[in-house]
Amino acid sequence: MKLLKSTTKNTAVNAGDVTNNTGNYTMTKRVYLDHAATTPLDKRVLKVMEPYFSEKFGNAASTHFFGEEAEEAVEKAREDIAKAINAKPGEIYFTSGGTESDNLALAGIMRTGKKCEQLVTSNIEHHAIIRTADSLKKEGFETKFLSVNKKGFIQIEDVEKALKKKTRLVSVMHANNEIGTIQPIKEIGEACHKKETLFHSDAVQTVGKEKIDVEKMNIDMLSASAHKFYGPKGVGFLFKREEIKIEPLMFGGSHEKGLRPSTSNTPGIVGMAKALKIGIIEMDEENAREKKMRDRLVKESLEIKNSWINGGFPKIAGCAPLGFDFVEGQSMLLMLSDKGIAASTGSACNSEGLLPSHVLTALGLPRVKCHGSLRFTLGRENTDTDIDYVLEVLPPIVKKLREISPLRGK
Amino acid sequence: MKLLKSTTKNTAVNAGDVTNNTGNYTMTKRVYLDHAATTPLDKRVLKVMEPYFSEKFGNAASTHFFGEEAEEAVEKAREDIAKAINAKPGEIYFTSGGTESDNLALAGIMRTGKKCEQLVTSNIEHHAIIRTADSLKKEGFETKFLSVNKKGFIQIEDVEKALKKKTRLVSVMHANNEIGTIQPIKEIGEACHKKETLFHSDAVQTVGKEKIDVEKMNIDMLSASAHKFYGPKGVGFLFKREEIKIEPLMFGGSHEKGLRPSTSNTPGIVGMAKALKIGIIEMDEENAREKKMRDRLVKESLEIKNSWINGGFPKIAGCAPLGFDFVEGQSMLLMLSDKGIAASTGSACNSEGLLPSHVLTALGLPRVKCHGSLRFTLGRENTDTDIDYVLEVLPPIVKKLREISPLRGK
Amino acid sequence: MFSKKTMEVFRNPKHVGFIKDADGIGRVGNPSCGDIMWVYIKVKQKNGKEILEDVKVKTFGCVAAIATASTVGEIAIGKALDKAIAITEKDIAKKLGGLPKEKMHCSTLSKKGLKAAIEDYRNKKEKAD
Amino acid sequence: MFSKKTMEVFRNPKHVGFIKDADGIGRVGNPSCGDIMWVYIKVKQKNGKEILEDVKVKTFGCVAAIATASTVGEIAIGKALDKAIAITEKDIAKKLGGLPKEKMHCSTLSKKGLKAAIEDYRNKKEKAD
Ligand SMILES: Cc1ncc(COP(=O)(O)O)c(C=O)c1O
Ligand SMILES: Cc1ncc(COP(=O)(O)O)c(C=O)c1O
Repeated sequence: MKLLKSTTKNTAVNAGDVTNNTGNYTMTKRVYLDHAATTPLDKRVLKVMEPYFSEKFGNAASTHFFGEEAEEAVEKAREDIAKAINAKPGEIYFTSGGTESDNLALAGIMRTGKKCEQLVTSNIEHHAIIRTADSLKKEGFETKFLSVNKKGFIQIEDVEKALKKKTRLVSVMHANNEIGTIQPIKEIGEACHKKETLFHSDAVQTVGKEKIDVEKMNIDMLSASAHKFYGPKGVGFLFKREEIKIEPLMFGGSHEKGLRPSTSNTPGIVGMAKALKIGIIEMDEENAREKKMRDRLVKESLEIKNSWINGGFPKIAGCAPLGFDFVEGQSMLLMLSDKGIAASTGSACNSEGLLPSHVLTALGLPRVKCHGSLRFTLGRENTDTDIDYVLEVLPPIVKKLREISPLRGK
Repeated sequence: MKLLKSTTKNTAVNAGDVTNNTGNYTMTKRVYLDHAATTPLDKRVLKVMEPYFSEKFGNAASTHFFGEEAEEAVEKAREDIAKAINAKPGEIYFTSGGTESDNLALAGIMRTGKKCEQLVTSNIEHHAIIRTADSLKKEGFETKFLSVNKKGFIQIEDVEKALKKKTRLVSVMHANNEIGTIQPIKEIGEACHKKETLFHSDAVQTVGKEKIDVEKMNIDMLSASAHKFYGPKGVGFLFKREEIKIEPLMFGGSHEKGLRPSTSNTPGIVGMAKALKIGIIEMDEENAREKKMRDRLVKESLEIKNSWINGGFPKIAGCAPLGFDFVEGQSMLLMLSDKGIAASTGSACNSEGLLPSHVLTALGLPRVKCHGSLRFTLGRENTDTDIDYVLEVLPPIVKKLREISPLRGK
Repeated sequence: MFSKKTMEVFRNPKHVGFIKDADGIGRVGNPSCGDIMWVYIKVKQKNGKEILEDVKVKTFGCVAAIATASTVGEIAIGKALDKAIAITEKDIAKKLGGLPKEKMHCSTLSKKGLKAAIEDYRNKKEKAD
Repeated sequence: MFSKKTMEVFRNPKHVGFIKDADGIGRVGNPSCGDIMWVYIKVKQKNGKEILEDVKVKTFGCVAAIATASTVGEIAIGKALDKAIAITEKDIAKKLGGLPKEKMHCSTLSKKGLKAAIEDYRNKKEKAD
């Protein structure tokens, strides 16, 4: 989002740099705490991508050695990704990201069925699900949005109640991008399968960060996006069980068995597989590290009066969705940004002025409180020093904004 | 396309290497002549992409400096691309490639209209157009496929005749990927505009290689794919005039004004803009160079008896679509591949066994001749030495295959 | 999105806050929309005219809200009430080097707040008279 | 897509070509489908049995066509006609380490070609008898 028509450029990323010169236009410190929006590409990932840019650059569909080495790389990535989530290679379809995977899953399934059939999802899904559902409704399908409780969790009973004969697909996200709550996916999947209903999960926030086993978790389809787990932007995948038939969103060549035509993005795909591999290897240790930092950030931030945390636990490790009364999120964001701290308010993916986030309103949070939300999401580069810094910078910002806020006497 | 379950790896690209050791499994020479399928990423392009992988990696939609610098880069790329084709920045939409741009253009326009309306296109379009048209027909729209003449050109009179009141969109590719013929786009656009019909052109084979001016050429929508002009794979764009309303293919965030949601692929977009810039600067010189090499390749290849060139002129500079009687393309391809030469037969994007290419059959070529087609497409790394090498290797391959062919006495 | 000037004023808003013994207070906006402003004014007599001696604005709001709040003060201070009441959202936006269309409502709110404060002052004065 | 063995045979097909004074010729396939094979055989008598002394196949076709053409020869040579006529597409594919499903028709064509050549030989012989 463009804030200024022209700004001083700051190119160095020095999250670990402890310099505290935080003048408005000359940040020397940059602390990135918006990992739910996107993550930096891991240098180890870039390294495995590099040969596929200008040397092994062939079209994986071509009949020659250039094509062959590209196809080998793509198929190896497919195997690695399948193994990582306990699926078969033939069940992994490469896409351009989480949004496309979500659209392909929902529209793909519904459009193979009859117009009277129903899609059940939740009211805290990402817009890639909610708006796709809305568009399917316009096409004539039925949709139902499950509510969550105050803590941000779907209740199994609600899923069971919603499951009708006409229900063709249930889609519930694994972890929410705004409040980090991890849904009881295994149980929801079980409930669906009891009624022979298909179950899709948007796992964009958890792939590479939480353990995923599509068998154990009763998942029939799953969406992922590489840039959320330190992989490249513009590539994702959809897992879809072999026996399920879906309609493509796009038509063209016979790539991805015709389900997703277009020349394979070999470097992107190779990078995504590597990023996932690294994510899984380092998962436990990294989650423990982030959780510790997150817990301290939450605890000490909540010492600011009239503050709260959005959504309950379990939450993804690095997620600290806070809220501060009497102040407005965008102003906090920008003041933090001036101090070199990147965070988010509402949903980072779609900031549309002061419309309150649909996720926060789904929790039953009053609108005025929604506006005061501030989400920090930690990641691999963050250190304790970063948290120290946030805890130093944040309280005066809240104080300053409260001083000019009419919602509070003083 | 995978030829072998396991092969010896050849990683060095030495197009300029003159070593002639061409043993089957130990290629020391690699000559890439399949640039219509995909191109290597230009090193200068990779260079401008690099900062956006792991440093300026923000989500362009985020409200902080990381997001801001990403958005600045994306918007700068949009301006550069718009300027390159004489459009406005607000008329450029980023996509995942040519296939998506084609789908978005065709389905996007048709779905805003009534089911009785018509899409007119040609029978030599890429599958991304033809199969999208077929799918729109299934949705209930009318489609009409214009024929080309023996040389591979659309006749203006045919366009004029086809234009009915119910015609909503005409889509004709700028240059064909198999035979390189450049269509009279300006005149086709003019005919459409006279009847107040929208005109889309799939310019995947020409953007960055031929001059494009959407104003002068009467183009309302245009598709492009970065990897065809030495840019990254997995990114493309659609030009769409401001005043035209289209339906999105996918739903989600409000990226690209809601027409193409999903976190922006900043490195890909930045790379595409740079690749286009380089393409335009070097166009005249490079085309002259490729044309010279191509003309020699064609001339000397046609000294092999019972051979021909597919499609007439004008053709894109590097395109040499040849044909040899009595032999089969895939066998030629693989023997060439063994000698380190990458070429293509039929359409590289969709090799489906021995189904003859729809483009070649559209020219009226008998099926058996279609099978004998061999397409060389030259590009930036090719040199005269490569052409020498092909001309040394190709005739014995054709001879060898003819010797075992029943279609010819001797 | 925002002009450099808007960001500057947001970073250092001079006329936000409140006035203890304000002569007039204008409360406008709706907190659930995130739009709310309280405008405080201090009036003095000068050459027989009522002049705005000071303006301070409290706002719960985004960048544009804070910037327009401070700017309405900047423009109004020193002006006669009749002149000040005629300040438009365009005057404020112009001073900020322009505002995005979707943020013009903040400018409108600042204008309305000032107007309400002046009216409040006049009402009080009438009653006192 | 193809096994290593298939590619090897494609690269060095031993039994493709033709036999000048063939005892039987089998012509099968349809050139417009890209599938065509001409199988030439040379028959000799050995211990009172008719044995395939040589087999050569001409083919216009893809990798699998060339590989199966050569392989049908490899399997058939030295076999008695009765045995040779019973060679199946599976035998050929097996020898090649498997063939992709969509390429099995090449194997079928080789088998059919050999059968046609043997029948041609037998027809000729009958007439000569
Ligand atoms: C003319 C034409 N249109 C569309 C495409 C599709 O482009 P992409 O594979 O990048 O989606 C291609 C190439 O594959 C092409 O040559
Ligand atoms: C839960 C969830 N689903 C889907 C998406 C969409 O992913 P992408 O932007 O890569 O298309 C996101 C993030 O933007 C997300 O957080």
